[in-house]
Amino acid sequence: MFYRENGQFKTTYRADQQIFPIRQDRVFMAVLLLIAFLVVPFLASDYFLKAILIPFLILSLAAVGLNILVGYCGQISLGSGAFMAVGAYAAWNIAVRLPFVPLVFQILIGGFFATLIGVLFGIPSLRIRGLYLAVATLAAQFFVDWAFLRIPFFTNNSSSGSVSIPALSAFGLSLQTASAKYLFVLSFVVVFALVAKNLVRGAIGREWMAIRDMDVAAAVIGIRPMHAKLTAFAVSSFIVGVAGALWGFLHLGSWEPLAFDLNRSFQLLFMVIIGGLGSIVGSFYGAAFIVLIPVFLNRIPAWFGLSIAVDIATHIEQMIFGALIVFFLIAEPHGLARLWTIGKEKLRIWPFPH
Amino acid sequence: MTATSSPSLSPSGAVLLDVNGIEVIYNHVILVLKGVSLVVPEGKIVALLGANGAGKTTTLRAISNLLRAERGHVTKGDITYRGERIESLSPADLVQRGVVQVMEGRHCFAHLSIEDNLLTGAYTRQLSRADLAIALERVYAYFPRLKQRRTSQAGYTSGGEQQMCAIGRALMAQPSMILLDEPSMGLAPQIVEEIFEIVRDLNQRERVSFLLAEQNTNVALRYADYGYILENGRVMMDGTAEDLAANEDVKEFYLGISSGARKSFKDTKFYRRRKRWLA
Amino acid sequence: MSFFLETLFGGLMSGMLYSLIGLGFVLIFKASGVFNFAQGAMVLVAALSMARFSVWIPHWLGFDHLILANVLAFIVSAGVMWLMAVAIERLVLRHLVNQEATTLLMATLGIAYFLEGSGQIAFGSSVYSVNVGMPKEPAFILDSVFQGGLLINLEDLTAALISALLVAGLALFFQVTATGRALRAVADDHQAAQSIGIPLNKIWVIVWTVAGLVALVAGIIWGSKFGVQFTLATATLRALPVVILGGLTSVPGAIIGGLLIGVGEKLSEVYIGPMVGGGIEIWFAYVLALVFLLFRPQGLFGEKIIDRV
Amino acid sequence: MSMMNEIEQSATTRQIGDVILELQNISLSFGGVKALTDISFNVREHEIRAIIGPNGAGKSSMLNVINGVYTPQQGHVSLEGATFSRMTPRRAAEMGVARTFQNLALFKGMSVLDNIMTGRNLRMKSGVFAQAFRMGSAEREEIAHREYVETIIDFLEIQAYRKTPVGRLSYGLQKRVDLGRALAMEPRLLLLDEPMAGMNIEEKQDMSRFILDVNDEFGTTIVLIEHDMGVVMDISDRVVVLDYGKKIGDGTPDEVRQNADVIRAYLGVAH
Amino acid sequence: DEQFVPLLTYRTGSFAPLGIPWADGKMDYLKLVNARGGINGVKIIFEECETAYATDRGVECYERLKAHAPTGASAYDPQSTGITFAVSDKAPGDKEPILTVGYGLSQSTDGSVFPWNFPLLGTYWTAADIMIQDIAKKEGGMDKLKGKKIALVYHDSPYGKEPIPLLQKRAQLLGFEFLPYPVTAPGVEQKSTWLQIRQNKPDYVLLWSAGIMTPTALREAQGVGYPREKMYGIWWAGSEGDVKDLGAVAKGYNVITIANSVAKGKVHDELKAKVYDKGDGTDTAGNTVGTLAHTRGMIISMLTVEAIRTAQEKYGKGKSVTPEQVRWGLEHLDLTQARLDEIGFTDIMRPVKTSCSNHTGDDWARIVQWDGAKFQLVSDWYRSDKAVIEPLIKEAAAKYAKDKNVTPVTCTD
Ligand SMILES: Nc1ncnc2c1ncn2[C@@H]1O[C@H](COP(=O)(O)OP(=O)(O)OP(=O)(O)O)[C@@H](O)[C@H]1O
Ligand SMILES: Nc1ncnc2c1ncn2[C@@H]1O[C@H](COP(=O)(O)OP(=O)(O)OP(=O)(O)O)[C@@H](O)[C@H]1O
Ligand SMILES: [Mg+2]
Ligand SMILES: [Mg+2]
Repeated sequence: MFYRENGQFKTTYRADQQIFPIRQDRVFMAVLLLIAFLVVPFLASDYFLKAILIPFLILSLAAVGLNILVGYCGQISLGSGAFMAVGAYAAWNIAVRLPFVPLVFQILIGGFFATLIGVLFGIPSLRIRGLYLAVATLAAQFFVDWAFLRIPFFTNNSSSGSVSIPALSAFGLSLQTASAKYLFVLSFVVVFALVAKNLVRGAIGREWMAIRDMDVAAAVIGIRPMHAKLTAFAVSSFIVGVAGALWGFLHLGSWEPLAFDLNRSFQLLFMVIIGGLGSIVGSFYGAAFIVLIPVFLNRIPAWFGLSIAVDIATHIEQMIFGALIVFFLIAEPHGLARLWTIGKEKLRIWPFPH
Repeated sequence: MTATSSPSLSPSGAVLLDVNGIEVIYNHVILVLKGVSLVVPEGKIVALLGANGAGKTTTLRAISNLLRAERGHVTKGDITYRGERIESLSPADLVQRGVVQVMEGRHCFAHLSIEDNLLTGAYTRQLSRADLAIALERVYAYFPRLKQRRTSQAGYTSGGEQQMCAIGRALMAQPSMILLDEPSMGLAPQIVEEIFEIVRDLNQRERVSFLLAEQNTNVALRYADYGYILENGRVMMDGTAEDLAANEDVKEFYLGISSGARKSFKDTKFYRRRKRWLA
Repeated sequence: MSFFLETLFGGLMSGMLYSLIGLGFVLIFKASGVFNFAQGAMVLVAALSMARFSVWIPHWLGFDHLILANVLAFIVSAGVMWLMAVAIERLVLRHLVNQEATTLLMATLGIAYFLEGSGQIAFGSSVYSVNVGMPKEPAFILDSVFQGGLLINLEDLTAALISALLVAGLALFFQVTATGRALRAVADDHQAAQSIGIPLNKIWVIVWTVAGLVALVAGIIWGSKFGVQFTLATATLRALPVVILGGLTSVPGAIIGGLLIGVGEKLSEVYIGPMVGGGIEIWFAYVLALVFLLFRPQGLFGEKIIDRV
Repeated sequence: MSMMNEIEQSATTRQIGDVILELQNISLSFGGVKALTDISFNVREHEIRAIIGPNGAGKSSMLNVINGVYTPQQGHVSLEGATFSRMTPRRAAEMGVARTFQNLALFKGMSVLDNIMTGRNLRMKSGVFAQAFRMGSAEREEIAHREYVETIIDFLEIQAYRKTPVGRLSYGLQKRVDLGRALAMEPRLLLLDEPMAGMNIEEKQDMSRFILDVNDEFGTTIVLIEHDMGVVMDISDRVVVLDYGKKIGDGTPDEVRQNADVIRAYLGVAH
Repeated sequence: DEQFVPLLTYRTGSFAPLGIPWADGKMDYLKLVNARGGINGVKIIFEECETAYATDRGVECYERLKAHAPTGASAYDPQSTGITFAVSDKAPGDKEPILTVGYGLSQSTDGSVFPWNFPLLGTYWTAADIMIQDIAKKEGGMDKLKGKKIALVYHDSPYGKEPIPLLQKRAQLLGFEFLPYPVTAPGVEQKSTWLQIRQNKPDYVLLWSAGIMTPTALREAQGVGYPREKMYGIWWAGSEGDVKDLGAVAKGYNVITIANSVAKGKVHDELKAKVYDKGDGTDTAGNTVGTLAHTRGMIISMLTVEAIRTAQEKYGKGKSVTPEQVRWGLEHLDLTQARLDEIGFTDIMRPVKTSCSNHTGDDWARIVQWDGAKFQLVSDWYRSDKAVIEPLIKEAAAKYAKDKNVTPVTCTD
């Protein structure tokens, strides 16, 4: 009833190709961004910003990056933790060795190195496919973990292999407060999400999807598998690397390779699958699901005044989390983003059943 | 046996399958069948005709219960087979009762050899080794081409070979009712004729009933007893095969015959807008 | 020389254990096209159940007999695995027929979380021991040939033998029986399998139960070596390079893959490790698998990936 | 829109030109299976060339050889004067060869529109950076190609499904999208593998008309595999007949129809 | 008034067997203090947050508990080296003391560079140094170590790598050969490590493990016939839970304990009487009280409580104190033998006194040995050799200060 596109005719292809062709969506998005930039930093508590919003945003960004590779190009990767690590450690090395480089560039350079490694480990994808590739990308994960732990150069000879970053500032402003960090992260996420969206709805995005869906047919219409796959690896690992640098610099402050271990890779993969493969906004839903649900479940007993032992609570939380994953997959195998779309389709015809 | 409540004149004979006013929705939002009713009498061949996207495949899936795997649901109406409601049975239960569907688009087991594909067809029958061999020979007799390619992985065989494999596999189950979805697709002309001969043969000798969705209206109406024409998720017309074949509209749109003579494909006009009766 | 042989032998033994876990993956993948991430959790639950029931049952029934306790615990645990298979089919797989591989993979992940949580609630999260009377003390053979003898770990040897038997049995099952063929059909195309009357429900319960039993055996062997604890669930990572090297669809591949990986990683750790600071065996295993895949993208014995248009 | 109007108004004056595609002694086998044995034939510019033959005769394999999906063990393909012993799909596409597939080979996760748009990719030039920031040039290019694709959508009468993921379409509709994608490439040589399978007569008539029109208007050369003899005999200029990987006939429809080998192997009864 | 103590714990995941009694100990002592009437009447409230030993969850817990009423979180014991690294960076900004009893960054002993970190009672360098001292004693003197081989089998993480600089230095000073063997987490695969040990035959093996890695190491040692008497485990690798299922397999295994956690003191009786008998005990099964890990948990809580008490003495008795004030308390901690006797820790630990420049205080430790059924005390108290450790601390702290742009505070002590 309220969510109708009645009367919204598209008279140009430009209008039809907008990211949000429906007016209500556009308005909603604009309001959301205004709130995110202007209201949240002032109203949200430090805890909410630091422990929930910042990690959520950074992991969303990483999920966007991974979604380009997995969701759009169909190359399953379990090495994204490694690419995050490369981004973080590379940015850290720049920060420590070339301290005059501005923070934004440190982070982007982190992304650049992640791209190099991403493309290197992407080369086997030209031959290896599907789950075989997924497991093969674990080679990247374990190798990178090992390298940062074992090769002293990368950690500037820190005896324990862990590193921590110097005081942050950007554009001459100090980035110490939670809201400053949040705004910094948010800007990155918005820009990269937009870039990602533009890419996937353009020619290169269609190339990726074509390779994903039917590579032989794609080759026949002139798409080069090598070009498509490697650009996907490059763009994806760039974004993932940037997210890694943000994770290290703005969320953790100091870290060890364990912060980017295999669990991180799995976590990111779950985000994109639960959120919706091949959907940018799905990456955000997925990140929200994986980051927020555990925190939320964790709180429930307290809200009801129950005192459950933390271990039992954690195990119950695990069970519920597992059950929710299955539940949402059964409700919609293509992820939360698709569920949302179907919801909107229903809303559009509401109150009529069909 | 329950009386059929089919709205239009129904084919004669004991009712084997009765589809009554079914509505099908995919993904909870896409309404595809808007009240389809049809009847297949015991031992008859019924053809389901209609343009692309009319809902033929969906109807067959609804009957064989393969719909759920496509995230579709029958929301209204009922389906009975030999008087028993079958909407909630699993596809395997239906095969046990003798209803087998040959799916559109081949769907062979790509990694299995042709012979293994055929053998899985007999899964429900639990035959002895010797009986299996006999059943296999029967199919090979129908499709000699399959025998030549028996050890090849089905995924590498040609389109037509896969089509034969899919049909042969269904025959291995020795069904009493076969739902055939576009059996002629991709087959060479003489094989098409052979397939329909097989259909007639099974129908006459073993009293197997058929519901076949077919685009090759010409052949379909030659072999079928009765036909339904589906349009946009509704049955628009039904009647005996002879009646349909004689109908002017059917002739024009489905048989390509205008004013009595078959038109050359070279001379046909380009139909910008489809003219539809009853729509 | 004797050291080389010991390393080689140690690698072979570890490899057999990897095969055993890898086998669980292969079974389920081959029979339903599902890459089962919950295999590790299944090993954990099976081992926990075995460890706990072998203590609880004698306690409840008031007897004290190691073998009897283990036999009863094994039966009960097998029952637990069967129940689990039924529940997974009812609650999960049934509703996900004909979905894409990634969706199914994700669902098994949900299952893994659920099993890990519920298993630890039911059985606790401390370290438990499984004592099935495996020999623990090292044995030294060929004293006369090598100075100090050649170290053989009898526990490993026993484990390896059990794995080999299990694998051989399952390989045979897939090759010769009609059910084996049906399982492969299901993996290829759920819908087509349904259309010819293969009852997916039954098939899945069978397969998951068998995979559960394999997990139980793996759990017992690993558990009796290292103790049973949450970590078992993650130990399966070791088995991944094994299955991709051997081929996701090949039962014998799991063995060969296991042996290659086991030997490869031990030799690399012992001979290359010290040069680069050690700790390389896990990535070496994956890199080894990767190198093999570059030559055979479907693994050594896997089915060729069909792409014809 | 404009394209279609022009097609309808175009006069049917076709000039069959020189040989554009020449296949010389092509042999192809898979393990023990001989899919093609020493096959030679040619295709002339502007011509509609049909390939017929029983199932498994090697027709689809022939198309796969022409556009480089399969590499024959023996023989050469000459396309527009250049001779290749090894063609690649990419090169074929660049030289203006497009094709449709017998078993659906659409990009299942993409919408109808995007599927057809991929056919334009080879012609889209803007770089990754321009696309990332949706710069003016990239945007204009996208719109220009979109316009072209819309004309195809209009013609194929799939406007209503424009934004539907192709996986949800019925089989027949999917085949149309497949054709649309090939057409979007504006090919000089169009290879069609059973484009009319799964269509009813009316739809086949539309399709035939369309093939003829494309052929007339743009001079597109067409190689067509089809089992419907009515169509083949009516619209093709010359026909090659394959059987068990061997060529058993080549000539005009009338010649082929009379050929005893062809009747025995394929037609069964004279059509 | 109330005083809030945050509890970062892990009762799930790979390290749960260690984390559970540890967490129980921490809670039990706080309950005991409340049963005694609080800290000068100030009740302790506490909340557990499960980290599962994961850094990001730990950081979330840290942030969540930080703002707790009435005065914020008194002091954190992150229970994990990784979380310690992550929160150490945030602590100065948030003004939160970080308590790392027997772990954390070894150089954070230097309070001038790490004003907010308190590796009380000892660090991994302490532990490694004392192990070497005990070995030397067995061999008959430091000079006897020349030409010996000492191996370190360690969890391949910052935790496991922490003792390496000290061992390298010791090796250089004493002339023994140092052989490091990393084991990839979680540590169930150690075959190649122990094969190498069998080949290289080190005279002693130091074990820096945790969780399942410890029993695995002991079993593998048995598998290659390496004598357990020659093995020394770090304190986290030596709770009863690690070895009780092994029984005789682990017989002879030495473990360093940061306090004499084998001993039971008055505090245990009091805990039983005032907490467990009232049905308020945390360990419901009741079988870990008195074990190494549980006692260590109690010690950690006790130190927190004593720091709060010290702070109250300066900032107002009977009132809750802020984390910043707790930090002052931690820096001016002076646990005399009399005080230890009073609170029931006689024999469990030795007096400890901290200062601005020394945040560890006095690092006493002893060696215990598993006799197949329980741990037996086998050595007297040792403490680390300042001459060896202090330059290391200074050097590492200075590097940290330089890297992080920290201006060290000037300590007047
Ligand atoms: N899985 C699905 N999800 C959503 N919509 C679907 C699905 N399958 C089919 N449809 C829609 O249902 C309608 C009917 O499709 P159906 O496959 O039944 O047609 P059909 O008559 O068999 O056509 P054809 O001759 O092309 O095979 C089509 O509009 C199609 O888009
Ligand atoms: N990639 C391949 N691997 C193995 N065999 C193949 C392969 N491609 C084709 N074949 C075999 O080559 C033969 C010719 O196949 P092709 O697909 O060209 O036949 P076709 O003439 O198109 O038949 P149809 O009319 O049934 O589509 C068949 O027997 C097929 O099994
Ligand atoms: Mg259909
Ligand atoms: Mg073909």
